[in-house]
Amino acid sequence: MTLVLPLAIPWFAAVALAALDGRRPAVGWAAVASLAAALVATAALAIRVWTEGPVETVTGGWPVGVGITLRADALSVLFSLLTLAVLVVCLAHEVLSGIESRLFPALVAFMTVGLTGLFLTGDIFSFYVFFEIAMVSAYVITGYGGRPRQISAAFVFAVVNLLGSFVFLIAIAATYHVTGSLEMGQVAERIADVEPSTVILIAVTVFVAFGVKLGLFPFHFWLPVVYASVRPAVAAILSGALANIGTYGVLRFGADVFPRELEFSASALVVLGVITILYGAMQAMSRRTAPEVIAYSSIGQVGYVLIALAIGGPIGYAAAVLYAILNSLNKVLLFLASGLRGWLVGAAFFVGVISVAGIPPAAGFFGKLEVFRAAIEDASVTLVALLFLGGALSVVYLLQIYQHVYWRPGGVAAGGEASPVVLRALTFAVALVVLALGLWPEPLLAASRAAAEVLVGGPE
Amino acid sequence: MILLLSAVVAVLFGAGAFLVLKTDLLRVVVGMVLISHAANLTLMASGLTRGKAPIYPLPNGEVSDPLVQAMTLTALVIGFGVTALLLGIAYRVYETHFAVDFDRLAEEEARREAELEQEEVSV
Amino acid sequence: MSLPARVSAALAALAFVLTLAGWWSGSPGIDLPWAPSLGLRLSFELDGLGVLYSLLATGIGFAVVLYSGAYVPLHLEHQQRPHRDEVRFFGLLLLFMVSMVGLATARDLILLFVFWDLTAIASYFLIGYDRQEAEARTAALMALVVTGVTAVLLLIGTLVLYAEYGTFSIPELVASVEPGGTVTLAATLMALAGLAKCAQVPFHFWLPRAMAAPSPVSAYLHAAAMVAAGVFLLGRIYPFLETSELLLDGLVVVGFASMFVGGIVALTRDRLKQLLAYSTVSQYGYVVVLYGLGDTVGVVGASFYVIAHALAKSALFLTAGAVAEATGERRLSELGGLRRAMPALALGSGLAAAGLAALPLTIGFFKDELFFQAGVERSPGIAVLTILGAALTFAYIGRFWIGVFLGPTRAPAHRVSALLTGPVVALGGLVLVGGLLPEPFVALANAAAEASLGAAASVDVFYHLDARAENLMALSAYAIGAAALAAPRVWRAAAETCARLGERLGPERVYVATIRSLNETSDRIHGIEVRDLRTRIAAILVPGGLLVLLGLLATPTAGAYTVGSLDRGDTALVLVLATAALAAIATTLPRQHLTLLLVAASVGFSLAVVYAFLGGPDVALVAVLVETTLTLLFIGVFALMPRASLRRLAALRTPPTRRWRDPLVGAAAALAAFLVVWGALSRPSVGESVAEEHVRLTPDAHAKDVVTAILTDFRGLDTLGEITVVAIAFFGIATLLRRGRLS
Amino acid sequence: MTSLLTQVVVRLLLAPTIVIAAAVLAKGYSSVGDGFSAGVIAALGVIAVYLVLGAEQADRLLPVRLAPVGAIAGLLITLVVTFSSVVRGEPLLTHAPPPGADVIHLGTLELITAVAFDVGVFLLVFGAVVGILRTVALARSEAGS
Repeated sequence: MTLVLPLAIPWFAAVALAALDGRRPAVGWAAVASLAAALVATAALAIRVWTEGPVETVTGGWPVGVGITLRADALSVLFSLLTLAVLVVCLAHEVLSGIESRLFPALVAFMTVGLTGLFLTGDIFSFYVFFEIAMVSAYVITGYGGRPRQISAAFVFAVVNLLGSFVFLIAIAATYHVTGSLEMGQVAERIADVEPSTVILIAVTVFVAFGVKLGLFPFHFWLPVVYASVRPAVAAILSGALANIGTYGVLRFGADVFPRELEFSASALVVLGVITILYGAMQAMSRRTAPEVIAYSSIGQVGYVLIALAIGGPIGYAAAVLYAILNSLNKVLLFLASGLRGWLVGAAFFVGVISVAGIPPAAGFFGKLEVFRAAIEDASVTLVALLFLGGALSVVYLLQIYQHVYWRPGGVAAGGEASPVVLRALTFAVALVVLALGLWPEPLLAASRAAAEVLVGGPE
Repeated sequence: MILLLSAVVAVLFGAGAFLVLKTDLLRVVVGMVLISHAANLTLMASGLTRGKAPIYPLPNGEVSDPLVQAMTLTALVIGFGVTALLLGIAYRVYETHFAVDFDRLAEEEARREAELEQEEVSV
Repeated sequence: MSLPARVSAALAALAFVLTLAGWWSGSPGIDLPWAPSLGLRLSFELDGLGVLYSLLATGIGFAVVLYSGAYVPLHLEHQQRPHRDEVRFFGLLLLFMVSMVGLATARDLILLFVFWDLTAIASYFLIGYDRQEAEARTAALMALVVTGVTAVLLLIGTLVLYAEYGTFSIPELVASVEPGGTVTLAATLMALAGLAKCAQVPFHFWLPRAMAAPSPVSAYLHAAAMVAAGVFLLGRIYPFLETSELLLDGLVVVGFASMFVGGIVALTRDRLKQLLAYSTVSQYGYVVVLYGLGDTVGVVGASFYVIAHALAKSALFLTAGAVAEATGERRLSELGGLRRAMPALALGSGLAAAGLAALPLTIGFFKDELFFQAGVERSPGIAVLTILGAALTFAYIGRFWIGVFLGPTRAPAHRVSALLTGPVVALGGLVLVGGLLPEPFVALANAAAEASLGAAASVDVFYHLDARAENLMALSAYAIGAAALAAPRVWRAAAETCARLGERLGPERVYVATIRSLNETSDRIHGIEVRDLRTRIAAILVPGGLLVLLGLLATPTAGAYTVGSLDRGDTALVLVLATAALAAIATTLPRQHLTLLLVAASVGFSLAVVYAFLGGPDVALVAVLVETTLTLLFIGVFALMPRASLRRLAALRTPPTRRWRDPLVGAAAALAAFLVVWGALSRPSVGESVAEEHVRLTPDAHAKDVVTAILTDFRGLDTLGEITVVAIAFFGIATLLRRGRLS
Repeated sequence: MTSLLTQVVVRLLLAPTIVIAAAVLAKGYSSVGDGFSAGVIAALGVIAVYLVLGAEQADRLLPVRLAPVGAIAGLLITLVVTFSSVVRGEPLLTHAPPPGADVIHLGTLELITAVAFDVGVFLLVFGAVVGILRTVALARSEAGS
């Protein structure tokens, strides 16, 4: 029951919402309430997982492998919680600023179904199905504002990600062929007996699929246009909720399903990660609008996750999880703030800025801390130096854009009418959460550590 | 047979990729259809057994792997849904830009960026 | 005074009193768990070093707040800004104060780092307080970039220690470190962060820029907060520093370099605050040298020096601010003779200047005495350098005070609030008190040194009326300094050349050039990305293919591929597959969209037949249905678009540059797909397929068709997902085409 | 435009199409076909009417306005079947009757919840496919006006 509710609530809600006119505030709030209910259900599930260990069920009560396994472990509940929280905030933000399309709330609810489902499933094909539910909703949500640039962005986004999806599908077929199973546990067990030369190709294919989703260099080019041209709340949804597919995917498949291949390709991943960090930073450096800087920055930030993942082990995985989560929070905050004007907005944006730059007391500091710790435990001087360089670049470009937008007379945020107070309050609340997590990081640290234990195959 | 199926998958994928590179958005959509065919064929080909249709009463001899069939079915339907949506988006691109070619869109993007870069980065 | 100013003053005073009380009563401090996962503790303690810097932060802070109460409203008025901006000023100042106290008392390196960066943030906003001015923005950015980036070195150093000793607790680390590479590395990194913060060469350039801040901010920043934090850190990590002689010697070198660079440039500056800023660089150079010389005298001297400098320097900055408010002038060359109009200010700042110049009867005399003593103990060469440094100080500070207050009146002064002069006089008074009654100050310095050294320190200072080395050195410093003051022509040209050389080749140049070239490079590579990448799907296919190839090369492939068997019964299947492949190739040819569509549909229909041959009638049926529906949908969309558009589109020619590229990329993608699929299909499964279970269990699901049983029962969740996708596609198309209307 | 004959034939064909769809749906459990194919077949019948008679006439002739309702109802039915077992304390998507139990037959139709599941799939697919094509058709007439 606890396992099924987080999935059932948004699914029923989505269907119900599809029948209603989402432009009406009441419907919008109903959607927010249903997502909040799903959040509560997920929290209940998370507490159970943290205290009692993983929760598992197989559809129809069939033996494992025959039915679809749904499994909640510390990693999946953490990502579910984060994603739902992000979606609740973003949807509330959009409701407050006025929804323009009838079906927007329903589509967000459908995306929630997809995301929750893919976090909670323990079956690789079912993962694909949920992944498509989330992605298809995302394609529509991207184009929802209806401005020409948004529509062409939606098209590029859809084509590129579909390409990724089909590549992923091929990888699933290949995995099934060599293991005879779709259940992640069985697959992981059996794949250890398959010739490495075959598995590495499958693993690379999976990586390419998630790389596209993550906007990893060199698969990133679709991302800035999309993030910079959609509405702020939509950008926040895409970067804060949807992009978690990519990080969760590389973590789950990399560390859980293909651990041998992950270890084998660690140095290649580090190289890619470093290039991603530097490339993202260099692109972000002189961009003139906040959304563009944030978009490129989010490309760069994924590099840190990748590097932490490649370093591996309890510390590396914990760092990767923590960084991924903080990154998603930061992006939500920055995108939401970037669309607003008026008192306190600059402060909220600044909190996001220092959080991305890893400056305390914002929560992002602990992400940087963990990544550095992982790199130092790995005793890699070059890597530490490169991470340092990436961090330094991020300080420069983030502060540049902050000053460019909020300090300069004639900066975008200097003029114009102030946004509604409620919107600013909501965004500021997100900023406070980022600060609070920086001041009291223990819950996040403990949760990411528990998630990392799942990945290293610790206490099950 | 393994080689042949792989080769056909490759041809489908390659032809799809070629079309996806075109500047004409409608061709891009057709290219995506071909790539989805490649994925579906891979799914079907990844069956561990080949034989008659797996319907009770079971025929003599081997039956074909039902699981890959179920997966292919699901993938087909999903492919249908996303292709339909992609077509819809392509049409919207036409409606909003009065053009369905990537080159035109790229030009617009470059122009926009150039305008932005008129401004000095001063902090 | 406005309400925020009053509140801030009260809080600062309260904090000062509490710190004193805590010191006297020997408060046990706070120790609470913070993040047990990392072993972090919220651990604070008022040890000597903590008391010293807390007292400075709150005490000088109190004076600065009082002064600001009068200064900030005037400042805002000049800038035509609303009065409510005052709240931000005092809020930030309090934040600054809190972070300094936190920094000074933190017993956990991560906690320390948090406060370290907090001081940087507070100073960032205060330096950029006049954000409408480009100068202030640049200065704020520079300050935060230099100190914020180097701060990461402190973090890395901390983590290096953690990796070795498994704790962030400073007392535990102090107890367990042993001299060695790890500690030296960590200490070096941390020291670099400290040196950048206290504006030592070559990181010094941010500090003179930071003069864009309002004067009270400068006073606070230099005397008791941001910059002082740098030397505080050296005192805090002294136990790690002293494990390496080389590192300590490095500090001596950096310290002297800063002392002379700062001193010489200060001699040439015309703007008051610039002069004082370079003086700070030079003064903290003394402190760094003292830590580098080490031993009890050095460490006590360093702590004592910080106190003396804080009192004097804050008074001088406040003087600069008051002078600017009274006369509207900020340049030495435009000022003079203010002793007549502002006698109290002249007295207060005269005492402060005397303190800095180390004249007897001021606290400054003892700071230099300890400095000389430490120098003499090391070597004659060092001793000579110490004299030269002191002489420089005497000269530039003399130039400052004489230039402002003596000589003919150049700029007339109007009356200013007593709050602008009061704090200066009070601080000047303290400089005098310290010269007459040095005991409490020395006790404070001893306590602070005890915290750094881990052993009791009991250095005492008296006036010795004899010809000991320190006294002689002081005299010679005065003499050289006075001579320099008297004959500026001798050194002016040389000093100006030095200063100009520094501007031309100095680190600030490097910083500015780096930032500029970063931005230019960014524009350039962004241009490439926008022009050639943004809408290019090839950008995914090519690297994807390359990665696959890389994976292939990385592993042995011998025997990985099998051709598989073909038997006679497969002829029909082979034919249909060939048809599908040919049709797929044919899709690359047609110009007309309708033809293209029909060829593409024939691919789909051939594949449906393939599925039927592979034993999947269900799949074949659905494939046919899907293909039909899609074709209809395509036709529907084509019908929506004007013929002319389609015709124009069909007539589009591939540009010659891409005529070769597209087929090549397509072929590469095909190759990658081929390798992956063939590689996987060549491998037999390592385990039994779960599908056999499905076949076995189908009767249990009351079904006959295994595929349908899987779809509706075993894996019904997939089906639910699949139809959800179809539903979303419908809703999506409705959203895109009809603003979400469904009927 | 289209000849009278086609118009008549299309109308006549609609009924058998629906019957075939129903048969595919009902027999899905024992032979080829399932709710999805049934839905698409039925939808194709409607689409044929659309193509021949045009959107306006078809709208008048058939209750296609209800397509979205069908789609939503179908999804809802499937969801209810999927999650109702959870309320009974069983894993989700546990069909009734359980393995080994007797199944009530109604002619050739077996009364099991899996059939309800398939009916939901049918309704959704039918509604969605008709809905998609109708949206495209309506977008055209709206763009024209």
